[in-house]
Amino acid sequence: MLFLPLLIPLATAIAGLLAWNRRKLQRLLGVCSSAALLIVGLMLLATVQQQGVISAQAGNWPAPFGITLVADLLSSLLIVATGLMGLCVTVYSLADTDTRQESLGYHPLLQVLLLGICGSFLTGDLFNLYVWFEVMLIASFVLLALGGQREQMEGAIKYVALNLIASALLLAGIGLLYGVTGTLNMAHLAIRLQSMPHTGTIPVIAALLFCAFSIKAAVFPFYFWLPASYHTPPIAVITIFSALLSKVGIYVLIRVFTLIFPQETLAGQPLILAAAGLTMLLGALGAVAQPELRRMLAFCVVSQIGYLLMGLGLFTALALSGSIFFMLHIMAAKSALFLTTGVVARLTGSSSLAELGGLYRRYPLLAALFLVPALSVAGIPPLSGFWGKLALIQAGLQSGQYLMVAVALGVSVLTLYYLTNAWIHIYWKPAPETAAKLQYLPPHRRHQLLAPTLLLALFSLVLGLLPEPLFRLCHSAAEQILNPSSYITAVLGTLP
Amino acid sequence: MEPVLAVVIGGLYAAGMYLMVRRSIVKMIFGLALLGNAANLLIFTVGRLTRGRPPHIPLDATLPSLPVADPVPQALILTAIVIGFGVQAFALVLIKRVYQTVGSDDQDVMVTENQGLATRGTGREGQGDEV
Amino acid sequence: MRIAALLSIPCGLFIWFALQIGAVADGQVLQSSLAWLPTLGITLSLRLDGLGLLFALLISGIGALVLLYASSYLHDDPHLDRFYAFILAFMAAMLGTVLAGDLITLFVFWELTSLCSFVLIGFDYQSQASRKAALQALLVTGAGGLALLGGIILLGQVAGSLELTTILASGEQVRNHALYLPMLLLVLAGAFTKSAQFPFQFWLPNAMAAPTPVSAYLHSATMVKLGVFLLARFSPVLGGSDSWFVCLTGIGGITLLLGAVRAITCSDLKQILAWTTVSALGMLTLLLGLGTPLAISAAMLLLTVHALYKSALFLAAGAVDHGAGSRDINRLGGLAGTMPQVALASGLAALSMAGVVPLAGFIAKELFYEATLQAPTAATLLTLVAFLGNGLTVTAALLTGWLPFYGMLKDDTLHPHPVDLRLWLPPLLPAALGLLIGLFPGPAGRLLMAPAAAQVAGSPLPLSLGLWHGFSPVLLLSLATLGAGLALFSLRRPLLARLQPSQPSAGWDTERLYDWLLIGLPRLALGITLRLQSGRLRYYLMTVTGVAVALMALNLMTSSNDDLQLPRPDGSLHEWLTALVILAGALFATITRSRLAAVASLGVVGYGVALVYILFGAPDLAMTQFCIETLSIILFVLVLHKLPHFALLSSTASRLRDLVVALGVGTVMTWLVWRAISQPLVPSLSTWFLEQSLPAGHGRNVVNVILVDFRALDTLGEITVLAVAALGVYAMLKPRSGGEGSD
Amino acid sequence: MHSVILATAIRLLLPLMLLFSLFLLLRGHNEPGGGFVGGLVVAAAFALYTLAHGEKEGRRMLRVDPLRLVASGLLVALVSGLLPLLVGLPFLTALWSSVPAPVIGHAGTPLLFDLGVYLLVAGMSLLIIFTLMEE
Repeated sequence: MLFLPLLIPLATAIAGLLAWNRRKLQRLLGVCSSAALLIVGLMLLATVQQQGVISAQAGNWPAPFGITLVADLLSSLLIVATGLMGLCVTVYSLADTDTRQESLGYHPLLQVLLLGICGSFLTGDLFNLYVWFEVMLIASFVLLALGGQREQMEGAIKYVALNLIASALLLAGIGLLYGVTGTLNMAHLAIRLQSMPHTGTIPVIAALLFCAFSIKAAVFPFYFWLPASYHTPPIAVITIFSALLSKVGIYVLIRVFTLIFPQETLAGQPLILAAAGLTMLLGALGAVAQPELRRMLAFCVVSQIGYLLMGLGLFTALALSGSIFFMLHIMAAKSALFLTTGVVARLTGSSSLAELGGLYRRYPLLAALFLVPALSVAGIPPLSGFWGKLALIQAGLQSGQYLMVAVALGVSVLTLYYLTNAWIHIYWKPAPETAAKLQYLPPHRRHQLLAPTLLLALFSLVLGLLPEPLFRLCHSAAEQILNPSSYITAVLGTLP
Repeated sequence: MEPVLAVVIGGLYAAGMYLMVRRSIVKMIFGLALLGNAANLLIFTVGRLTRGRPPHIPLDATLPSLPVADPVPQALILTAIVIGFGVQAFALVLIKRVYQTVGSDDQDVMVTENQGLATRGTGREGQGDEV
Repeated sequence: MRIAALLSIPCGLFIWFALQIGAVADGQVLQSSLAWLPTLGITLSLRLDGLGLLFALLISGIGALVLLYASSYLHDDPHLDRFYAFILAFMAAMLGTVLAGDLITLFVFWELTSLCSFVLIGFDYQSQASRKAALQALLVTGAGGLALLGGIILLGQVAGSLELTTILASGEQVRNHALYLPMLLLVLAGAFTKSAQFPFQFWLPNAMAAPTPVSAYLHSATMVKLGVFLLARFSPVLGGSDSWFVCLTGIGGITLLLGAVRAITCSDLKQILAWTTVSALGMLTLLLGLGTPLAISAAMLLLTVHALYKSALFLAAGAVDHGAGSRDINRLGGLAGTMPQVALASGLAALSMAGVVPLAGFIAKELFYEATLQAPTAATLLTLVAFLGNGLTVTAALLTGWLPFYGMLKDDTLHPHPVDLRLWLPPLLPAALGLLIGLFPGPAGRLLMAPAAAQVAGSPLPLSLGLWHGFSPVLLLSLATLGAGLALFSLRRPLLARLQPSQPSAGWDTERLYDWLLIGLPRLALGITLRLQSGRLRYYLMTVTGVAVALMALNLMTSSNDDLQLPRPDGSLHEWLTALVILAGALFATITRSRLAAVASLGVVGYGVALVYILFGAPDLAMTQFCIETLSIILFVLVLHKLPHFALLSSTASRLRDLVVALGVGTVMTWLVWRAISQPLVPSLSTWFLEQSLPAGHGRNVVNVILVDFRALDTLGEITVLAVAALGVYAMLKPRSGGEGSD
Repeated sequence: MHSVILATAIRLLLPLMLLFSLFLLLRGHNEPGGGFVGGLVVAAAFALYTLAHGEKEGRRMLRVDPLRLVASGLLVALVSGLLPLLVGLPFLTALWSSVPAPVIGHAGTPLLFDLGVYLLVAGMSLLIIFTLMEE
């Protein structure tokens, strides 16, 4: 069961490679596989809810020697999200991706990306995590570079260079950790590190890994690669990147710094909180400065990462559950924004605020599809973003982190500003005279574009109106990760 | 020998880093290659060195005769080398394509990400935030 | 007709609320709640008490009138359906706010009103003024809302519950808490932005860009009063302290005067009404700040009366606009002939606004003066402020209720025509109600104001309203007010003429602060972003590695260094040589100007590393490294000959800087490795692998067994990477050989 | 690049190198070697052949599309991991034949897995080299 989230995309990717020139088949396979992934994710979630943390050993070798796959609530929630996002994006790209990209293996690459993401969420082995990171990374490299205009190339080189630095740091960190502890299994590491004095190299390795993951997660001051590259590739690609890639970084930060390293090894909360605050603030300022939608949204992605990190910095069950909820919310809401932007760009041929306008009258649905997720991202109740923020703010006030809370609230105002301002530009402002004629979209294409967008926007809305079921799950997930013994027992059998 | 190798590792990191931050992206790929070697050597060294004894089990035994080199770092490095090679090959071709599309290997030419930003400041001047 | 069906919603609500009057007046509080987010202890709960009921009646009643009115006023608008949807949503949001029984419920609906007002103010989205005003209203109230959120969460934490009933009972605890002042200020920020108090007053007149029905609804009766509602709601908890008194009376007083003065300098009917609304909101804030039973009663009455007359006046102004084609009092006149019903409505409403016997406004003003005269401190000053404000209000009442309807039509190009029933009935009804309450104040006071005031005060209040209070200083003040207002009205033109050149509004309006922010913020953002996100990759790289290494160095330095015992460098000559070769190769790669030499030195490094692997028992590694290195060299050569020669691009200074950074990185890494290898060796996994390799893995090459069996999942991932890398290379080069350029 | 010596030499060397690569693959479980190195040797052999005879000829000699080689390599590796699922064991569990086979000793799924690696590495190296040479 635990292997299915890896096997499905891998098998699909292989099938896609074998059916290299048969695009229709590749497309069909892609959609089926993502749907299957979603279903498997849901089954996994149900199992974990019933049985607690579950684990499986690759090759039937006992932990900590063989590679362990582990699913707790957090990772199974994220697998579900991956399946959902994969499905939405795959359907969307049926209409959005041009034939040339498809003929260069777009769909198999997407599956490999999903493979890497699922692997990172499920693995219980630090080196295996590195491998999945690389799988994810190389797939994202290629997806990013498919196409090949100048902007895209420039974005790709920055993305590649900075992410490779992260990989190098990560690899060094893992090697050092093995040298110091003699193990790679995360649960085993947790136990070994508990019994070791937290002096010497361990804090340094913790800092090293923190930096490596922070680069992946696009945290200040490591986020440069994200705004530098996210505006260039096709919108479907960027949607899945923004929804999942940086979240993997955050997931791993949460995992590693709750499970492996006891909290005190991190140089300290203030540092994480400062990074979180600056990420929020500078991301939002970047978004304010951008006159082009995709770039604005790229900065918006950065800004929201700050909130996710804030939960880790506060380190309470409430804060972490807020972070987890926020992570799931932001995947849906932000993706809906990106996808709508893609539709707008397809209609008008532009995503620059100055060149857009006047879509409100003819496309009220499109207007709502932008406004609802935008307000959700800004944290306006009763949309999904509000609850995550509420939990974070409550947690922040409980911990007496008033400055952090003030920044979080202030950034919400900024977010509200730039997103509604953009909305006004796109929909209310009359179209400039220079604007090109609107493109016609045939109905089947329209449906392929709008169905996933609508689904995600509705998800955000429903999640806002009925937050309890998911929030309860997130809260249990947070409690689970704050109490690693269940994880460790699930992997190693008994607590030594 | 480990302390010496530590210096070698440091040297590789320094050289790799220096090459990475050159303006020419062609040099970057050399930097990447050096960093990869540095990381591998680091894993190797930190996993402790054992002279000459590979982790192989002789034909007439069921256990290797100790002391023997630690096989785990070796396996890790092997994986890392291969992954590094794949990524490096891709990066190499990417750099070539970047050079072809941009027409230069100078990083300072690759700043289209801020296109339109610099002009925006002046465009806003008179009218405030035009909505 | 559709409008009838739609009207049934607010009418039905109004009737239902009206039916609850009896029960609520007896002191009952109806409550109902629904678990919403139990994990966070959040319920969706509603509570109907005196205060909520008063507001609910106003909201649903005026809502019904506005809906009826809009069906005629906007009948040819293409987005009429959207309008109905928005306005009903808005009504729901406001009802939710005033009926909320829980802080989060309150906040949720509070934000929803901001949102709805955004789409309503921007309803005429084609006009830039509308768009700007909509954004402005959203931002100002939205920012206030977020401050409020902080405030109520703190409040909830101090009181231990988000439930309103509990919070209302824990006033003592809250006021004595260390965080009382921040809480108060945050809540006030929410209330003041919503109710357009100084310094946030500017958004309200700008929001007049909305269609008149919206203005009537948002700015007379309801949305802007939510701020006042909030103050009233939290008065038992947060009120009664000195800071409360100072903030509310101070800000309220300023707003009162500011609004009143601005009102009489305008010539657009809606602008005048908007500024008088600001002024009235100031009065209400001031009264709530006083916090005496008398003041609270006055506030409740004034609030009701104001809602009635102001909605009537707004709707009448819209009717005038619709019938005569202008809202400029300098162009209008004599409209009583063409639209007598509108003139009647306006007249009644204006009289109420001016506080003339026997209208309800008179009673409100009397109570107002009584409250200020009996204020615990600064009674004289407050009375003076009240007097000035009321006097100016009288003038404004004349401007809106008299000028357009009597005298001569001043602009001949206008062709006034009568308006239909749906345009004159909605203003007439509330205006008439004002008269009715004035004539029979007792029942209204007992049934509506007293229960509301009791909620605000936190305890039942004796409240009996009467038209006649006997000859008292208050009556004298009332008369003097009327006189002053009349006098000002007659002197208005010459006064304005003298003020005009100096542009009274230009110098000190806080709106300029907003504009400045809206221009300055993007500029600041742009500056910061251009600096950080410079587009130059090597600065990104340098920052990223620099910070990472600095963080590590910091940790290296702070953690104890006692355990650092370097083993003495040992090793044979060929080992040392290998190390030297690697270093030399790396060094040469950095300094050479030839590409081929760089490739060669890279090869030297690679082969050198392979040698190390051989020397220390890793033949598999060495073999792989040799193969890979060879293949890499081939690839490098294949690719590099199409790339430019190395050029010397950087200046010496920047090379020096890079050198320092690079050496820093190298030093930290060396240091770290030293530290790691001087730690005691712990038993690692490898013992198990060595033992199990043959019996369980059926292989003698332990490394290979690990790769293909023990850790085969890693290898599976690894070959996936290879496959994708190959695909990537293929994909990047393929389109070119196909002869097709970029699309 | 069209050197006669190389062209002739590689014709002779090619089968030898292929044989050597198979040898490396098969003995990898017990001695230094393995699928990875074996695959690289295959790639080197064909790369040399291509250098001598040109890219078209090289492709012809290989007979299969390298991309297909990559895909089938992955497939073989995946299948070797999936086989144990049929007998109810976790993914990637090694299955061994009870009778020792000639040359390789025990035959088992890890060998199949290594074969996948071998195919994939050969395919990917050749794909890259062919694409680059085509330029």
